[in-house]
Amino acid sequence: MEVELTHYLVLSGILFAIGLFGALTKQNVIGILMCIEIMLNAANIAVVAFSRYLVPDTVLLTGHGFALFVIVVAAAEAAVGLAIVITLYRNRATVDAEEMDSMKG
Amino acid sequence: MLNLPGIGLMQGLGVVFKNMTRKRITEQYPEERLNVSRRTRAQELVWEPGRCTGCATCVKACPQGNIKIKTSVGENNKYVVDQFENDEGRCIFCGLCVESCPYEALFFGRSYERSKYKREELIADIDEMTAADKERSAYYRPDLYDELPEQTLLIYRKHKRIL
Amino acid sequence: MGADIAFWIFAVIAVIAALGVVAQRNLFRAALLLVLSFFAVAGIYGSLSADFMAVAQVLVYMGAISVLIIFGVMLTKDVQRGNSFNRAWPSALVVCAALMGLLVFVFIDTDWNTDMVQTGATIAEDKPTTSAIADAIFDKDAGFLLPLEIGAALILAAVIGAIALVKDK
Amino acid sequence: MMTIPDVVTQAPLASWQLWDSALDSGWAIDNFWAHLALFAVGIIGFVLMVVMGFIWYERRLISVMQLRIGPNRAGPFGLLQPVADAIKVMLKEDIVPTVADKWVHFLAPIVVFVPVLLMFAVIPIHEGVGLIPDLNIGILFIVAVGSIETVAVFMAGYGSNNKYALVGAMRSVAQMVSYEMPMAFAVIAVVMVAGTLSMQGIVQAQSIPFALLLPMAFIFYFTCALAELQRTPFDLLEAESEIIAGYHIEYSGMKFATFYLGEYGGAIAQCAIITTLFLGGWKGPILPPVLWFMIKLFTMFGVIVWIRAAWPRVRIDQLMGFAWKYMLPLSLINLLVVAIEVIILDGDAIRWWLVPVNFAITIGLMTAWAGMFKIGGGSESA
Repeated sequence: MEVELTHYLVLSGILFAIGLFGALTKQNVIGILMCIEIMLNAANIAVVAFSRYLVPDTVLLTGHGFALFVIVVAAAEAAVGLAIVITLYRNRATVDAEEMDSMKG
Repeated sequence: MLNLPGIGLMQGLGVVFKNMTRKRITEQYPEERLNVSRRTRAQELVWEPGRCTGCATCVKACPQGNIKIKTSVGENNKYVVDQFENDEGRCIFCGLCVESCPYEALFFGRSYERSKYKREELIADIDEMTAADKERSAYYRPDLYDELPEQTLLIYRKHKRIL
Repeated sequence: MGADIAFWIFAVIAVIAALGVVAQRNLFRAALLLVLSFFAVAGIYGSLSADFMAVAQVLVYMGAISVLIIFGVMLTKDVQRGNSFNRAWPSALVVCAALMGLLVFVFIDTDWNTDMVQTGATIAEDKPTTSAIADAIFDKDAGFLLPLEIGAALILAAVIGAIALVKDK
Repeated sequence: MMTIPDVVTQAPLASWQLWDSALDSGWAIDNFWAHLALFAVGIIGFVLMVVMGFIWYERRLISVMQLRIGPNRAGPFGLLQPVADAIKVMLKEDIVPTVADKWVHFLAPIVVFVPVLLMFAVIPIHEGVGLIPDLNIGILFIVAVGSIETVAVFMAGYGSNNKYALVGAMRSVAQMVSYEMPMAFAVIAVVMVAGTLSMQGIVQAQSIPFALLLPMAFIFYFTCALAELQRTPFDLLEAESEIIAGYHIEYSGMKFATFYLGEYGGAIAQCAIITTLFLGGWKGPILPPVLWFMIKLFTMFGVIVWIRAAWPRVRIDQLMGFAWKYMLPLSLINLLVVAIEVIILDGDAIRWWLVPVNFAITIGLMTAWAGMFKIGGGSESA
């Protein structure tokens, strides 16, 4: 079967749903961060695939640039997110997302 | 010398590089052998029966009680040594027997390859101590010093006086 | 043909590894599966002839982000037990399955209009993308110079923020 | 010299696109598969042989520097000593701790070794000789693949379930991650001057070896390579009194041998990268190019061994301080200097008169920065 845009998009959708499920249900904050990375990856796949199939002229690599910015943001997010997790762990000795509820009204 | 950063490191490299031009000090033991010190206190005793009067001073001097001597009275009322043994397995190489001998009949040997499988085999008797191939060490016998081969130097000549 | 085979292999690896990340209880193993998933995604970029993206993916995700995550896992000692699901997982499963069905349906059902572009016969040409990406980002008129600067500022802020958060008082 | 099929030499994007073009053109398939098989087998054989050569070379060279003789029993000049070691280590019992994470423990040595092999795919031994020597993102590929090793170190440390292994792994990873950054900046300086990311292109651009043209980048890359390889003076893992042997305490037998192989394979890879980036790769007068490449490779490793014989080990705080306070700012400044040169000279900064200028800049900058750089209350400088 010839691989086309749809294949990449379906893969992206599946990965996104898996990541979303993990991000919604994980108790460990680091687990949630991992699942968010999966979601970002899924989005990146879609962006790069669009860039190849919908704007196939290789000079116009807007999608690649976009995906690069996503990677930049993901790196920043991972750094800050883990710093927050480690700070919380120091203060509360837990990484369980459900116990971090001091903002609860 | 300029006080640039890393000069010390470069000097270290230089020292190691100079080593590459020097002679290697390793000896390949079974093929190549070192000469031990001329005054070595090695693993064996050499006994000269002609000079020994059987006075047993060495037996008294030995702190370990290794040396065993049995004598009988022979002609001219002199002692004849019947049995002379040294238990090298218990010897501590202190050299007191050599030093105490009033007739200079005991010497240290220069051999250093005398390991055995059993402790009993280490007891040297008269035959062994008078064997012809024994080399005498110059320990406490300064008159032997100049005849012996020089020690192989592991460090450089300028340190010779230490040896 | 080769790219198709590569796509199928990497897609299967990516999905299985992502499922493993979600299902694995041992957090360290989950992180390793995440690395595998990143690697598979890099392979997918390769099959899209996005060579620079593939390398950036390996460099940033596998070399940096995964190391950060594993450091986080190590520093918080709940490695063995701490990756279980919360009570809401059945409903989340339903929602996510529905979302996935919806996404897949939309992706398949939409006419992406690729044929029209393909008649322009530009898709078959596989050129190196590195300099093209540089042109796309640094172009004076149509480029992304401002977002690039913002991205740099974001990274700097993230670094300073991370240091400030974790620094011993 | 063997002939390389056209399909390989024309800047392929990735190997499967290579397959595609080979399949489309029909006739090239035999050539391509032959090329792939030849170089895959060739690279593995090359790495294994040179690893053995390096082990022998290191032991003999360091013993010459220490006034010893070194291994000389197995074979002529002890050349078969690495073979004897390999046979010995293969016959050893493979011990896996009962509390270890079996799969992670098993996979770690493999994950250490595979990136090392991957790096050789883009290194040109001669013009066009290599698996994909003209990959248009060659040096980025190497940097990316090299960063996978940190994960493997983590796997070894965690999988052993041993606290010394874990602490050692954390230290190693911190070290490798810290030194990756100045390394990347040194590479970027080279790339700016050469104007290409392809390893072959970088070699072709070097009418002057970049070690002369970019001395600071060369020094920094070399230092970072030492740190990445965890060799003296950055071999904190071997500080037995602190963390025993680091992340490979619990490894024995064939798995330990694989770690060892990965270590020396990494040394070959870094020497080959330095050769390619800074020493002009295969270029050289009179002798055949492949021989020049090997000579440069072994010379670089000789320098590494020389440093091992001469220098003491740094402390862990000095190690991190050196990376972050000394090399990172200086490499950024160096990048700025090189960028200005490239812009002023309109993209062609490969000029002989730049060599003394750059040397002066390097010595000046390093001296000035060393004056500002203090660690641990002492006056330790570079």
